[in-house]
Amino acid sequence: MAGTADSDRRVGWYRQMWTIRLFEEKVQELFMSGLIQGTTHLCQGQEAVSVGSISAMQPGDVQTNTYRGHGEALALGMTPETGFAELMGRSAGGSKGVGGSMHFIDTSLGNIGANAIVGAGLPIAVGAALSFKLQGKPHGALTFFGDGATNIGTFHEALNMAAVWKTPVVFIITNNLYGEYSPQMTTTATKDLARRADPFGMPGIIVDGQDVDVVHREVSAALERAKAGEGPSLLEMKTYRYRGHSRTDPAKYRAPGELEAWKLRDPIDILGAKLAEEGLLSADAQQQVRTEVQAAIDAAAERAAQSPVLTLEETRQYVYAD
Amino acid sequence: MAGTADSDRRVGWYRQMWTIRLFEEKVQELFMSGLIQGTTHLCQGQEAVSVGSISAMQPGDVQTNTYRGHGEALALGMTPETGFAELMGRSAGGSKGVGGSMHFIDTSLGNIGANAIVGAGLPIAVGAALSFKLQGKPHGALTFFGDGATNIGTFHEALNMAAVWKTPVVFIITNNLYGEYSPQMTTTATKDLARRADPFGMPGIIVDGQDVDVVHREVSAALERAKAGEGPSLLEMKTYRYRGHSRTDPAKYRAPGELEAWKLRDPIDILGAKLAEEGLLSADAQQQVRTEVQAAIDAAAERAAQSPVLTLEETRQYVYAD
Amino acid sequence: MSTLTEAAPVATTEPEEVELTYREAVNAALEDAMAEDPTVVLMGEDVNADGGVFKTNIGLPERFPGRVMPTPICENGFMGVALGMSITGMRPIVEIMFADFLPTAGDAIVNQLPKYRYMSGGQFTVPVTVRVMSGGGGRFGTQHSATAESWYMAQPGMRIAAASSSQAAYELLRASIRNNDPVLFFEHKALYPRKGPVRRGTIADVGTAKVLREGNDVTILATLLMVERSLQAAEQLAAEGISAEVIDLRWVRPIDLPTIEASVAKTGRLVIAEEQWHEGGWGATVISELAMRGTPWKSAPRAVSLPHDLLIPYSPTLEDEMLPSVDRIAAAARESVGR
Amino acid sequence: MSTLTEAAPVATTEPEEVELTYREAVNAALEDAMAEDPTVVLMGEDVNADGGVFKTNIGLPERFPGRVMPTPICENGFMGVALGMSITGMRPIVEIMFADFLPTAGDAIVNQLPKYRYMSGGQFTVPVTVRVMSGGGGRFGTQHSATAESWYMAQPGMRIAAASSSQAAYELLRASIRNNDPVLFFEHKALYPRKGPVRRGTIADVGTAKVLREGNDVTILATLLMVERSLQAAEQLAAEGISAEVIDLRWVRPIDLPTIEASVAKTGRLVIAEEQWHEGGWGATVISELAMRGTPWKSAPRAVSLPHDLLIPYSPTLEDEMLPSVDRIAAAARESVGR
Ligand SMILES: Cc1ncc(C[n+]2csc(CCOP(=O)(O)OP(=O)(O)O)c2C)c(N)n1
Ligand SMILES: Cc1ncc(C[n+]2csc(CCOP(=O)(O)OP(=O)(O)O)c2C)c(N)n1
Ligand SMILES: [Mg+2]
Ligand SMILES: [Mg+2]
Repeated sequence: MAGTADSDRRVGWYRQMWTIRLFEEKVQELFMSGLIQGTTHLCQGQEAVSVGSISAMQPGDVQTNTYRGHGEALALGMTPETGFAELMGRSAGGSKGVGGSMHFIDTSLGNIGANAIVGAGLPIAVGAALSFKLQGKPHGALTFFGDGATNIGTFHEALNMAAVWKTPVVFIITNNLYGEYSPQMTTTATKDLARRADPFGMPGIIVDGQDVDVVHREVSAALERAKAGEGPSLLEMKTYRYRGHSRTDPAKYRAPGELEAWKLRDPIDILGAKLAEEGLLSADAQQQVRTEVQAAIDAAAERAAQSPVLTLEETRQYVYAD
Repeated sequence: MAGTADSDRRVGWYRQMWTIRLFEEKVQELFMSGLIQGTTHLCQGQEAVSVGSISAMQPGDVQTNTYRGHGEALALGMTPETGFAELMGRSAGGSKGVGGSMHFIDTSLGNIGANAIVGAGLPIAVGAALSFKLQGKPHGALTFFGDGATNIGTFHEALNMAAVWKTPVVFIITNNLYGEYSPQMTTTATKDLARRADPFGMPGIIVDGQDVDVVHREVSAALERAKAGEGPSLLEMKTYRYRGHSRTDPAKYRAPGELEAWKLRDPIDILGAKLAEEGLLSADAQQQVRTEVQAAIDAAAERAAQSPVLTLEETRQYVYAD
Repeated sequence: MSTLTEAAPVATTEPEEVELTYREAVNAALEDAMAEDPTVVLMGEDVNADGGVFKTNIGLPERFPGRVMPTPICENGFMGVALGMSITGMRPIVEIMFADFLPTAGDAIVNQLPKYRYMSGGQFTVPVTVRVMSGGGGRFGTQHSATAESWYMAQPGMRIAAASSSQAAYELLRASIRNNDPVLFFEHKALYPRKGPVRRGTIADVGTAKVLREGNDVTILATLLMVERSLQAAEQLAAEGISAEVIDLRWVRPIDLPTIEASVAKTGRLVIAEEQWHEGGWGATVISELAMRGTPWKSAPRAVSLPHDLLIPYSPTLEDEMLPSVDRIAAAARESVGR
Repeated sequence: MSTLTEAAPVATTEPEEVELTYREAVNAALEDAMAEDPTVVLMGEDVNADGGVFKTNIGLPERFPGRVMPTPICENGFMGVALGMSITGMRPIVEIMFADFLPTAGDAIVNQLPKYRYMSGGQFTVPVTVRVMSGGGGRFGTQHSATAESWYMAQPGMRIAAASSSQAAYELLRASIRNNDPVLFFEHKALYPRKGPVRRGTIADVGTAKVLREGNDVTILATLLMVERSLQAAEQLAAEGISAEVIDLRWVRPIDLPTIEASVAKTGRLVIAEEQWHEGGWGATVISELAMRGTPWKSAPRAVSLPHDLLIPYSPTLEDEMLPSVDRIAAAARESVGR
């Protein structure tokens, strides 16, 4: 049944959220040391959205996400080592090091796309969902994208197609209030983006993106509805990213105190407090989880750095299948 | 003041609507005789939308429309001769014969674009409106497009930008129930397209597109609001095209009786009945208008056929300004 | 979940010689591909109604219920949908009504279809075929008359085919659909009514050009409608004692340089006949590749293209002047042999 | 209503010699253009925040309040808006954050900007400048590393500039903004920190290439980052006694064939250095045009391009290998002179 998660799973989520948080912190560190180059878009603060949503998926379900997709990839089960190797451009990376930070992909885990083009992942997820429907497969698709992405044409096109064809897809807006340096209201004629579902006769639901239990419940329900043939939904996760947009962004555009206010509702803390209160994971045990995760992350980064780099000639096989 | 039109103007509309109707009929005839080639998208049945909307414009206002734009062009004051010459590829055409049926343009009349690409005219109108606002000019813009066009990304992008920037623009959907051969509901997740305004916090208004008085009143009001800085509106004109989508379309996809039912509410008849009842234009006088218009149309087509064709070399000046 | 379309063809088409219009040949290729492989679907604007806008899809909606799918007007969106279908077990064919609408789907064509497999380190196959109705001469005006065959030729990860005859349309479309990578497949609007023999069941090789007429004095290389015009020019030239070899390029990506080189090694002369501007097109690329290989020309290569810095007009007489004609092709060939 | 931007420049910039980074040169061109002409505005994603994503816009929002306008993320949409502004009295500059996003605005770029004047029979002028941040080497991966300078070169009705240095950035951007037709103006991300002299107030000619270093043995023709690498290669070659002439193409459309021809007439040899695949690019077009003019080569022309049928990888070492290097350019030049 949608929305009920047993205690063990929730303890698992707690660990996953720390894995994402500390993975991202490590990425930042490795950047500073030059082991990772280019750019990266970190998702600290948004862990409940990734973990709560992904945990609603069943075997065979798929999702697409974005350049800010480390959280979803890890929640789907990508190992930190695979992620670090990708970021270091090594062949042990999920995309063999040719993809990089913006393309954590693993089809065996249902991660069928991390896209560096804003809005491009939505129609692809609609297509996957349509394909399941046409083939009579019982699967569905999620697609993650930002508040800024709701202003680009593919958003509108994808929602319309999904609604017309009643494809089993759930649209998940990770509304972290900013598209790059632009506050939502300077670019977007809607405060509550869930409202953008209405013209398509589709449920548009505002979700507390800081509470993994709530996220899980809402995504599970929407995915069940979608698979039952009742059509797609648009879920707006209200959340916040702790870091700037990308590596080079000091995030000066934030209102004073805004970050601090959001940290008071940190998604890991919220779940941690509940688990402690419910007697499922004590404060000490939580500290222990964090320590273990940190050790695993550190070890993973070290192992990843040992992986070789492909030759350019070896990458040729990834260009064409035939 | 918005929405009140004096008697003389309304008699003028009656004549304009016949001009559009008979112009289009003549186009069909000239096609059959080979004097016009290629394709054309006729607008018989939609005359009230063109005339009622365009008559709401003030000097300096502009509009963009589509490949089905003969009605708007004529309502703006393009002479039938100019139109026929364009269709015959002659230099007396509004676009010198290089544009053709899909590109009736006359900047001196405020016709700043007839576009053959679905959805392309909307952002252009938003841009014109933004430009007026930035320059402190008191003008506004209309943009005409079809029901099918509300599914393409630029529709969404244009509405969002217009709403964010509060540009003086009015979006006019000529909802004739079909996009090419596809009935609206097979491609569109919304019956009342006016609803698509809602997420942008913009009025979405359903308008009887068969009644030129109603169209004029609603467009006038929307344009006044827009120019007063109160933001754009989305107007859905419920109407119908009597002919198939384009020259080659026999319109087999229509439900039996549908065309006939719409003809019972013919826009010219509706205005004619009112004018007769109000004692402004008797039935005889109406017949007289029709006869005069027909004669003018026939004469215009003959004169247009006398216009020379440019040389290819002469078209070079239209490619670059510098 | 494997992303390979694992469904092996469930049927094969019996070889059969028939006389078909180009339009019917496209239809036959679609029909045979759909009959052989249940994962093949056809999608696009109005593809199901009245045989589709160019009547290439007649009978398909009835024969394959649910597999001929009309889409809303949103080229970028439905191209992305096709991609999503292709990586989850299907083999979609997408119809683009006019080549000029390809840029509306620009992101899907440039950044998604050809790169999707690569970005994943080879995890996906993307068997999407994009059927594009292209070309001028229809008096459709400047936004509806492009061939567009070279617009995306620079992009690795995608292939591009262009069909010049009924047989070519059939076998190249079959090859495009079978191929496990994205293919842009170009049809020419003016060719739809042309009739020609078709060997049904044939599937073309990817990447091979075809010598349609042998000759010794000059090679004429063309695509789409220009192939027909080149063959007509070759007839004219033959009457004057000039022996022209006519090659149908067939694949704009990859370009079959060996076939072209072999011909030019024999004739020493090359005329490109292209319904596009010379800048940035396959014609320029072919000449450049030959030049870089040190081809010993008997006379400088020539190109018959759309006139420089002019756009395609609506006006029928002007449009006819704009497109490369049989006479212009013949004249270029004549010049190249010094007559 | 006239659609010409009638506002004559209200000020002119005093000629001044300064030392600027390429980034500062772009900034200076924007500043001077905006100061001289009140109809000039700058728009695009995040153009106003923190100097813009590549810090080219520092100080402009403060100096020109309301004229540096952030847009939502919708390239096709805001490109259309710019067009609408340009035909109603303004002169917009649109910023495209990565060249790879140009296809997202594909329709505006292919069917609107370059054709809008033409379709109306010359009633409009469309003075839109599109500033494009382009190029590889930043480890941005395969969807963020294109130069794209040749993608739209086939299209009459539009011009294309590419800046290789601070001076070029300044004077070409000024020329692009002044021009009354649409211009795609390419900046290279890797060049932003480079420093060089700039003569402020200069406005480049449209369509002229520039000989940056004279030489007699071989001509190297390049754009963007490849110009710098070609100059470095020329240094290497000089040490070996090979005299290379280096030309910065500057305009991909129109191509300055006379300047290139004059150089090749002298050297008899040509090396193209291009950060793009050879197919469909300006390099192929240049070689083809020269071949068609019967250029008497001393040795076959050569091109140093992105490797055939590979895509641009993230992996830093691989990306470095992918892009044409100084060594590869020098090697091609050496080969061309037979060493
Ligand atoms: C089509 C396109 N335009 C612009 C960009 C550059 N860009 C990358 S992320 C981004 C902001 C997206 O904001 P949002 O959708 O809110 O997602 P977030 O980054 O906050 O997760 C922009 C403009 C892009 N990648 N693709
Ligand atoms: C981007 C694009 N896609 C497809 C087409 C082909 N096409 C021309 S008109 C049309 C239908 C448009 O329907 P609608 O918006 O309802 O306008 P109507 O023709 O009914 O006036 C289509 C699909 C086009 N011109 N542009
Ligand atoms: Mg955001
Ligand atoms: Mg319609």
